[in-house]
Amino acid sequence: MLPPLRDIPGTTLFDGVQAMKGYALNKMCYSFNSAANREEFKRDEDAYCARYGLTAEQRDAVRRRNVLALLAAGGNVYYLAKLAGILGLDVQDLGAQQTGTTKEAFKARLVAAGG
Amino acid sequence: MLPPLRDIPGTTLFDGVQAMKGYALNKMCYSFNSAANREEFKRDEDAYCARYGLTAEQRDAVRRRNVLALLAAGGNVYYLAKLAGILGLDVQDLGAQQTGTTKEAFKARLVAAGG
Amino acid sequence: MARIVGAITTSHIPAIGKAIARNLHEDPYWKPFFDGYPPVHRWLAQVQPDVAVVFYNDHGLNFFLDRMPTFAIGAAPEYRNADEGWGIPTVPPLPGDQPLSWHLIERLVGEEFDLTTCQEMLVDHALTIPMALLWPGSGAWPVRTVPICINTVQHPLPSAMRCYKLGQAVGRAIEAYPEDLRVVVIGTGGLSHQLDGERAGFINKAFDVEFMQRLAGDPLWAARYSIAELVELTGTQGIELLMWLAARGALGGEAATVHSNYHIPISNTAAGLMLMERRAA
Amino acid sequence: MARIVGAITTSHIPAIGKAIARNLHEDPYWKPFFDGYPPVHRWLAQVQPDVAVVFYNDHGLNFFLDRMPTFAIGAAPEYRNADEGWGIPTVPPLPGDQPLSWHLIERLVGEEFDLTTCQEMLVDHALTIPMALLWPGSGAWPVRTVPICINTVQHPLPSAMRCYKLGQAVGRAIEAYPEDLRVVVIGTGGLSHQLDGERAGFINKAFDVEFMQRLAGDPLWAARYSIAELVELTGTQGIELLMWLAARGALGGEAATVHSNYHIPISNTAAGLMLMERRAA
Ligand SMILES: [Fe+3]
Ligand SMILES: [Fe+3]
Repeated sequence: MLPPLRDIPGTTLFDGVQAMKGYALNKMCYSFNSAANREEFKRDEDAYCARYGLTAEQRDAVRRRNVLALLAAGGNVYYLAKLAGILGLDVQDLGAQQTGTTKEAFKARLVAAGG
Repeated sequence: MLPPLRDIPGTTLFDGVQAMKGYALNKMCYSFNSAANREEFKRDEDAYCARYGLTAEQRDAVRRRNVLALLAAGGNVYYLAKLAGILGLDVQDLGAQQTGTTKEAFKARLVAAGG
Repeated sequence: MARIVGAITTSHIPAIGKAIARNLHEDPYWKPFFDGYPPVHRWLAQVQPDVAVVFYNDHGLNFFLDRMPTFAIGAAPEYRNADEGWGIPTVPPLPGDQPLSWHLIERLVGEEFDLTTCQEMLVDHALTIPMALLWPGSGAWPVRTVPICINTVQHPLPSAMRCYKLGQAVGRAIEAYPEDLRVVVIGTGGLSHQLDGERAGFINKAFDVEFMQRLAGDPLWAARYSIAELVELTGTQGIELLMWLAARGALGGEAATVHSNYHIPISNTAAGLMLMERRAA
Repeated sequence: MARIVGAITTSHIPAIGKAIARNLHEDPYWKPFFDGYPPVHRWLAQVQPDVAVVFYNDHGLNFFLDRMPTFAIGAAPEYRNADEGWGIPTVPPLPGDQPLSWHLIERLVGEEFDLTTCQEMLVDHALTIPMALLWPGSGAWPVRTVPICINTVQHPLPSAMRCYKLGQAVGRAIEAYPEDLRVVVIGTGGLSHQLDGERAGFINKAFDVEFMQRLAGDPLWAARYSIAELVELTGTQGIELLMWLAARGALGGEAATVHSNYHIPISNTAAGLMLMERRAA
């Protein structure tokens, strides 16, 4: 495999290395395009995760609703967004959680970027 | 659309024109990768064809087990092969039917091509 | 012969869909964003395009990692959207233009673009939100659509230069189409934003502004960056500017900016809008 | 560094699967076909490849017209076959080589090949029959596999030259792989045959023979034909020789034929087999 071309702080490109790690998790999240599957996940999260063969690390990251851990376990942001939807988290919630700040502070940072 | 680049006798390239014509028929035939679907087709051919929205021309060609008519209706040989499997026709049966000869004569022609 | 009447590039942030549904156009948060669009509406009313060729990126609705195309093109009679996981409102089906799709496919494969062809295809907010922004209140869409999807999900992505060349080839193919059609080219996505990682919330106004200033007159300025450089400059999702480069490529030759708007933030994103026309420098 | 030990090209006719299952190797119909393979078995036993990179064409198992890739590449941990509509025997799963797959994907996308990447993928008889022919009686496959699928289902197909260039790029990418691997390149399909239309049963021995004679030393002779010309010369399914051109491209540089076999007919097809090695002219 090629080494990563460039190190970008706070950023992991979803390349082959991540894809190999995250397949089960991403496949589960892709299934959440269907409302029926989302309901099933909510009804019995353990059974649903088991059916998709999540690794222990992935299962734990889902349990903790921890976005950085989900990414580290190979999650792809495009599929994780569907899990976030189930959990009622919007992209500012996700941003605040990942940057270790409050939602209000995160939103203020976004506004400040326009200054 | 571009005109066909070249006229080859007895041959229709499966291009966009054919694809637009044949989508329902080809989608039905693709479903025959599953043994359960093949059984369902055998159980009630009319209902199965109706579910896939075959055109009258396609439905008629299926009913007549007529390969040239299936091709004219937009069928793609790779998917039609799965229908042929259900009907118990091998590629020599298909060749004989399309060339208007007997299976034995068709096979003899193949052997002769090696001569 | 078909003619490209212009190129429009616009953000496609999901939150816009909700703002449209709730009619928040005059809301102080949304007004600076929605105010960008009326000049484009007037232009569209004047040029009356028949077809929109839309470069967009799927966000995990139609494509999964089991079959992830670098470039996919629709060749369907119509395109529907669907639930993307958070119950997005569905829109009326977008009519396709199959003969034009197949013409483009013939030309592009002939020019060594290794397309994935989609005779059935769900389209996500990256296509439907720009359509709703450009033709608001459409019960029936006034244009036919040909969607072209560029992979931004799975690295390696196609290079910016490859996307620009794809656009150029699409432009040549449209101009070679024998029907008398007016075609508008659309690129959706961006501008700078990043949803994932400790760098979430990253926005780069300086880069976006330069990108927009240069896009019409000097598209190679951006097309020469590597994907990794562009992610560093614009964020992991800012890379959606690939769609803007493809649309600019399709416009071809010399071009000028007719209208533009830029506003920070909409959701986590720097929202951008441009309308470009062909024009001698 | 990885090294390409040679290229094998072979027909993949479904009937071969049944003949293997029924052990018809000495049957008069089958003997002239199966007798071609022992020299290749001896060669494989000697060179001991670690990985097979296989160019093949899907016949409507993994891909339908809703997502039809021009070029698709597997990046899965293993590959299974499945019922193709006529209850083909299943084979043990073929182990993949994901790190090599991703290396090839990075390189090829970097060289402007617009791949569809498949992290899960069913492989059909066009892959499993050649594997069974080359490694007979394998309960466990002695090689890892990277499948590369070329569209022969939906026209426009990639040109012969594009397939040859794809092969060349795959060859360069393999040789740039830092692991110490022996790689055999395989191309499956053909030779001349046509299943559909009034021309069904078409076989062109003269063309096939010239194609096989020239493939090692002068691959551009065939690569310069258009798809329509090749269909006319070899039949609608004879076009599967695109896989042979890709495999020859991957072998690179100068090459020589070490072994070959040609027999008419197996089923409706002119069956061909070649083993080529790199060699100065
Ligand atoms: Fe987006
Ligand atoms: Fe075949």
